[in-house]
Amino acid sequence: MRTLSTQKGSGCVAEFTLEAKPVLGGFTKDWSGTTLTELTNLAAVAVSVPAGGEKKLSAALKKSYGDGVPAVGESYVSKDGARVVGFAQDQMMVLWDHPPHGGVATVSGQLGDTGYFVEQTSNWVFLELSGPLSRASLERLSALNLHPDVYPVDRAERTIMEHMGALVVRTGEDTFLLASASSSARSFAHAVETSLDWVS
Amino acid sequence: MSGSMRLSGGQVDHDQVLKFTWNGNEYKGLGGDTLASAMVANDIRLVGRSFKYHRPRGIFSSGSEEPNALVHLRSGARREPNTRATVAELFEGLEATSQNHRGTLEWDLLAFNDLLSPWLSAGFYYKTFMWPKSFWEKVYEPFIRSAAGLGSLSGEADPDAYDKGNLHCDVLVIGAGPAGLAAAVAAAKSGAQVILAEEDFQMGGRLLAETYEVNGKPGADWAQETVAQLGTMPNVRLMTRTAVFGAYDHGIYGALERKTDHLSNPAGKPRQIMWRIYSKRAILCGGATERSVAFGNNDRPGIMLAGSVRAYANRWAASAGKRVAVLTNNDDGWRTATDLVAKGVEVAGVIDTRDREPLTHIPGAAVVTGAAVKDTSGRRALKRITLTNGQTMDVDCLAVSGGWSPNVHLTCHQRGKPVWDEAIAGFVPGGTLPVGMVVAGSTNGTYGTGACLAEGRSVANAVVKDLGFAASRAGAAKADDEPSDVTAFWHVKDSPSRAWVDLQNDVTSKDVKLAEQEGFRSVEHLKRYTTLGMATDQGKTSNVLGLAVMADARGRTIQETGTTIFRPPYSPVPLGAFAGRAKGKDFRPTRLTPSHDWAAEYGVSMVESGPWMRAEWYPRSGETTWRDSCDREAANTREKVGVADVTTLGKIDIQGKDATDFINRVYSNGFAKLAVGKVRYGLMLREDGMVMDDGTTARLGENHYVMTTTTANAVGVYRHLDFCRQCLWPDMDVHIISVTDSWAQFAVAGPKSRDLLRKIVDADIDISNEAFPFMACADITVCGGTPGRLFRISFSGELAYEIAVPSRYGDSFIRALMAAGEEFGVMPYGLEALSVMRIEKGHAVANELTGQTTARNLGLGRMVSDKKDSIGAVLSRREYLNRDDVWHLVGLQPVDKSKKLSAGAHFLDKDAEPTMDNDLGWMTSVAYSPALGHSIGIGFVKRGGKRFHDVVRAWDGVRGEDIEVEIVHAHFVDPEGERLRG
Amino acid sequence: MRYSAWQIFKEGLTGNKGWKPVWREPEPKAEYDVVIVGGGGHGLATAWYLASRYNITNVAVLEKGWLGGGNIGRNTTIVRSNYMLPENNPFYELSMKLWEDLEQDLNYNAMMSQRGILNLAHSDSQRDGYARRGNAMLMSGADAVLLDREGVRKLCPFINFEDERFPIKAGLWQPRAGTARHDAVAWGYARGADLRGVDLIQNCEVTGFVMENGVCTGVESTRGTVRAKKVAVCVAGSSSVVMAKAGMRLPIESHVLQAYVSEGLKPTIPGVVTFGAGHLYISQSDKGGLVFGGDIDKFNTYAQRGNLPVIEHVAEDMMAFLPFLGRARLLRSWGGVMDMSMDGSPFIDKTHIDGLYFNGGWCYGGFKATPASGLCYAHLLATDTPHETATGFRLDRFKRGQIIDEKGVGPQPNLH
Amino acid sequence: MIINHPLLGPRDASEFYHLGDASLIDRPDPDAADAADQFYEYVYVRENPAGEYRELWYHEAGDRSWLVVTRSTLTHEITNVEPARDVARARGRSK
Repeated sequence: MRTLSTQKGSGCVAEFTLEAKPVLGGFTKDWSGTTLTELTNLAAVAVSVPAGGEKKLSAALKKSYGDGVPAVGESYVSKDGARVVGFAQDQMMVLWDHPPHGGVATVSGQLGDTGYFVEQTSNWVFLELSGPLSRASLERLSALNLHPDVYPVDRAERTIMEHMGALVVRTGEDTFLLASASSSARSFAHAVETSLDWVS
Repeated sequence: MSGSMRLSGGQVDHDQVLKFTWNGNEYKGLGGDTLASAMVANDIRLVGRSFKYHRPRGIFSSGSEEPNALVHLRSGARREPNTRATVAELFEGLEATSQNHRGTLEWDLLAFNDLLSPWLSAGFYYKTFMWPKSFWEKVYEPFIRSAAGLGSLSGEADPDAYDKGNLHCDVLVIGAGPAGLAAAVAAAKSGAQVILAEEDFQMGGRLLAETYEVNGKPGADWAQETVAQLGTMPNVRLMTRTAVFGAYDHGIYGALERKTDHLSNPAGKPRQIMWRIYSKRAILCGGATERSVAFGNNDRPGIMLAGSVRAYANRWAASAGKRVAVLTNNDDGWRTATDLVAKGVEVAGVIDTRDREPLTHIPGAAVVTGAAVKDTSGRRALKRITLTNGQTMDVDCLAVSGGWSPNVHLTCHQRGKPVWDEAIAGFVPGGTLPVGMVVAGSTNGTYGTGACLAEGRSVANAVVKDLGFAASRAGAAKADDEPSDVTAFWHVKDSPSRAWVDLQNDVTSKDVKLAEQEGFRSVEHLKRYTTLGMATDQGKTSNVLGLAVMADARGRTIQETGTTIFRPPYSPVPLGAFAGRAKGKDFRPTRLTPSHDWAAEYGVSMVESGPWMRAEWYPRSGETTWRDSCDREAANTREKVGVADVTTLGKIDIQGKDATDFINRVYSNGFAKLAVGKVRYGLMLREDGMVMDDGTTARLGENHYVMTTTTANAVGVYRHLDFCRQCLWPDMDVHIISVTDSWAQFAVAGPKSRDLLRKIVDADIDISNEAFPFMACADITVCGGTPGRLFRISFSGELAYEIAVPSRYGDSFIRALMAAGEEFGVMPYGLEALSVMRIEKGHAVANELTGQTTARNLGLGRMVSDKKDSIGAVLSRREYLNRDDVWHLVGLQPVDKSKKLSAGAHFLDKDAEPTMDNDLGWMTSVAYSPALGHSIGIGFVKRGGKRFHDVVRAWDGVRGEDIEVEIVHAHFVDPEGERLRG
Repeated sequence: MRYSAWQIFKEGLTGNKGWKPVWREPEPKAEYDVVIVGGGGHGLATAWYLASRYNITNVAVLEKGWLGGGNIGRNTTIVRSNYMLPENNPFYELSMKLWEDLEQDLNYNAMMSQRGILNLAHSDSQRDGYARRGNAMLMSGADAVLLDREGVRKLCPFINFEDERFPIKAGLWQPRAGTARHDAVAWGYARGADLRGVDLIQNCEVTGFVMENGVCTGVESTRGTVRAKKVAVCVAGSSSVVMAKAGMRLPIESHVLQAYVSEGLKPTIPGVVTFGAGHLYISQSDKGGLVFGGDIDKFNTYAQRGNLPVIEHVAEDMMAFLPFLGRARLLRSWGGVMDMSMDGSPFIDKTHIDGLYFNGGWCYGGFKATPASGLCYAHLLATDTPHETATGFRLDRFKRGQIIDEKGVGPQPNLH
Repeated sequence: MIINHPLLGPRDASEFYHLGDASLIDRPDPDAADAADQFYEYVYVRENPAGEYRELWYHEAGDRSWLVVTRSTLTHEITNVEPARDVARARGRSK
């Protein structure tokens, strides 16, 4: 990749500095025990599987994340807490706690040239929905069948909620990680809030 | 005391007195009442007027089949027209008023129509109102419209909220009568996920209205215990007040849950919820609906369905009359007599149309068999009935049972055709039922409580077995099968007076016969010509009767005559419920750009642009019109430097060994030789050769590109690329993902743009013209190490860049850009200025890329390479698209520079009449050019590319404009493009 | 028998016993000059204009089910001529003029009601697109008025101007547009054709075509072989299936369009209004029902029924711009199968088979076209040349590249 | 409608985008002598069967798979759902 910036680049003194701002400014709200919280420190990198390169990538993934290429709709968590989500037929999303940029370097550092990497951190808003009302509130938003027998922990599917695309990862019995496009983050949060207001 | 007609017992709470008003007068009802039962208890007879003749109407039934008792419920913005009093749950302070009358309900001026009835027979309006021609619009129709409709809306926005939701289950049981409860219990015991949905606010169905015993205890008690038991099971979801209204494909059912309609005020919660229920199987236990008999003046207040009269007495402890007669053609009708007597209500007589021995002894009642009612009297309430044998009875209530019709509605929603069953004189489910649906109980033509309980259980057991669950061994609840013999009897022919078939729409047996006489003999013709069954009750009580009268008139059987199939919804559903939350600003999601909050602070006028909110201009004090702001922003960008948020452009990351080849095929122009670090304009065609989209694509690495699309087509282009890589070239190593929201992207344009950026991009990055020429691109860092992307591209035609940072830095970044640019006189510019500058350069956007334009139309014919295969190339060569008088995109300027051009104007030769034959094309975009000091436009002109400097007319009839314009090249500013290379 | 107020008065006094059947129920003859396959609106209109304008009365209309049982019996009754493209405008304006004289022409009150149609625009470019369209309408003799936001508010004060997600910028208003009583249109044409001697044959399904050395000389039907000098197919919705019997494949797909009606309400909406930030058209019938519709269901089907997503979408659009209808109840929904063509425009043309003619591809704009479609089809059948207003509706236009795509969405039928 | 996604199981059709006839996979050879006619047929002419129909759906609000769905246009019954990429390969498409 052609880069005009040298490694020192980031080191030199600049007149202006930039700060990252969570798209919802670190939103959090509680409905008597059910909480909706923006995850502001989650990095996302998309990893695509090169044609015919699944074996190599799988091996690399096993080494650094503990498992291979996840099937679409499935996810797993590596020992140091990164979640690898089967995003599409030949594509996955790696989510982990990390500063809001430079994620690609980390992942490519681990997986080398076994996949194609795309920075996705800023593309999304991440919300954690947790508590007894979580399922009832999602019932009003998505056609996914979230019954634990059908949608167990680590299940991760994309669907549509109030005309917005959304990724729904079940991270616990009553805990879900929701991701949607960052540009419509306010509408998305509003939709989930409304559900909680109405089921609480 | 809650009403003079109130009896003891029943399912109502005699200790919970609720006040309500009817046409302003206050009455008392009880908890557990419906508005109708409370009206019955208060001896309110006249409750409405019929549609056409405005005949007095009283409560006819006790359920959602009600054709007569339609009222305005609540008041103000919450007024709800056409609400069936029979399903409206009574609550403290309920307000109801009557509808569809001019003057008072008692003295309705439009009742005059009734006197004209001989001339207002079915379809009369098709035969008249034609002379003189103009009178239809001016006189006749306004008169007809003034009388149209039943209730009236408040005219105010609905203040209540609605929601939607999704439920999943193995077995959906529809209806909680004996069959439904038995089915739910059996299904639940197997461990299957069960949803039991009941339209009523109390489960039990007819068990609540009858005196039957189940397992040796009153049916209502058994129902209550069974529901309680189901309520304790985690795999069961009980839904009362929930009407399943539609059966859709693949086991999806639509259901409406009335959440707060039974409360005085919804208190901010949704009023109703529309559920999509995803079921593997559905067991329909929808019960049956009683129907009337056609005899003279059978529409008077006080003439009711026998089963409903019984329901009011047994369930709601309300007597529909002081002196009641029963007319029946079946055993069931007799129970009304026995139950009323048991409740201490006087029964004057039982008339059975069958020539048979009395079914049982009714104390104090005259029993007449083999006869019927011929006529009745009593204008606003029934006073007297006259039998076919001449006998008369003075009664204030006539309980009529013409037999029962199974509620087959949902079985028809996928066009299943019910079949006639003579044994029960009714239509039972037939044809293909919706996938996964089975039927039990009286909906299936199975009458008798014991039989319904048994069938519900056995059907459910079969269903769960089929789904792989172990059916429970528990036996069925026990109950007797009450007698239910019926002998069809439809119509008292020798009746002198009109006999109603459809009470709401005023369709009489005469109308049905007239339809037959005039050749409207197919069921569909009958319906459409007479409006039979088209009323708010959808013919629940009238269709079969009408069909029978038609069959009789044609001398055919009912089966031969046909069936009407029912369509969704089973019962009417408010539009608000189908819309759910989509109201006002929540109609659709809103997408915001990273500089949104900054712009708001700075002072901006925002505009909806598809799902996005975008800055259209940034007004400053002293500026009076948007033009002042727009002109300033455009001029400042051309003279100094301007910044615009262009994040909304679609951005697609494309990687893979075959990425180059892929892009070279989806764009019509060549991309095979684009160097790393370079950007190129790309033209994308649909396979039919029309332009789909355009944009710039940057090669960031050997196998790595980022493609930009227009804001409007971002989604469509992504879909198209995915189609190409998955369906057309499945083995290509190409991977795409949207990065539209990943990057906050800003256009920095104008002679000072480079100077500004030198302060932003990190010091060791050389962006001099030599190191970073026009159409260069690179990954860079900005403001001390924040990753970014820089593209030397220009939409404005000035020296310009687009620079991007991760969108979380966008807010911080726009502030940095503005601060850095201060010394160079930077100003933000909005969509309007952006548009002005692109028109000055003749760049096409959505106004030009209409999906009807070819590359040739745009003057980009050379961009469709014939040296390679690309989507759309072949069909773009079709003869008609290449004829020599095709439209060309050209520039237009007014001959009189003071004139203002308008988009949408059509071009005509100077002397030509404004006709389609003389049409030369149309103006697509216009702007006032601050650079040129006059109005300019671009547009499509036939052979325009060969007509430079010709003068034509821009004719804009809808705006009353007709301006002479000169055809010029579309590049108004810097045609040689020196600035952007500078 | 001629209909008149006097006739009604007379019959009213004598118990309405004298009314005659509106059509005979004849047996099919062995041969006709023209056999029209399909007794829907367009087929019946074709019969009427053949008989009344071209004096060709030895005609049979063969209908699989009941007369008017096609899409003329299940549409939202809108009549308009607000088109944009040169191939369309003259045709639809001709139709509008025929509508305006229909009652007198047929001696049957089809309740053509010119209460106007208003198309809302929610952006400047949408407004300019309507200006382009409105000018094209004026240039083809139609009427068009471009309204600004205030103009729209004056005309339709009941629209939401408060908290719009997509504010209304302008509207295109065609005062002469409106609605007609759809069934009555079919009945009026049927009655007129029957009175002039056309045989209307119900419950008669065409099962095949009679071909003699490459020439179509009749049809096989469930009621026997019927020979004809010319066979005119007019079965929108089933076009592909019927023409396949002649070995033809068409640039047409079959899709379902749902339509909806509310409970009867006192008049609230004067004319027809369409929402521009979604897809919804609504009017109110003379009986009081709100009649409305939106998009087709998107997937190919021959089943006359739709699904929830479309009605939900339609209702969302409704609440967005007519929130006062929130408590109005949807009473009935139904579906009709549409001939969706590849550019959203129809065909009225001879086929490559001598003696076989085709009329179809009306997408869901067929109702308003009924009179002109009948007249132009009759003209083609009578003269073997296309009517001057229908020269663009040819089967070979896609091969040549003469596309009539009002929406500009391309060769994807479910987008038209 | 419910589409039984081969990778994700039953999903509501509202998550999908419906394109049309699966024959759109069979893009003709642009270099063929009669390419013009072939592309005309490919783009415009349809079987439009009343019965079994193979069609392309895109799981736009899901995993972005293009699917080939075999469905009856008379009953809407779906008898088969396959990833379009597999179908394309089976029909001899590659690069």
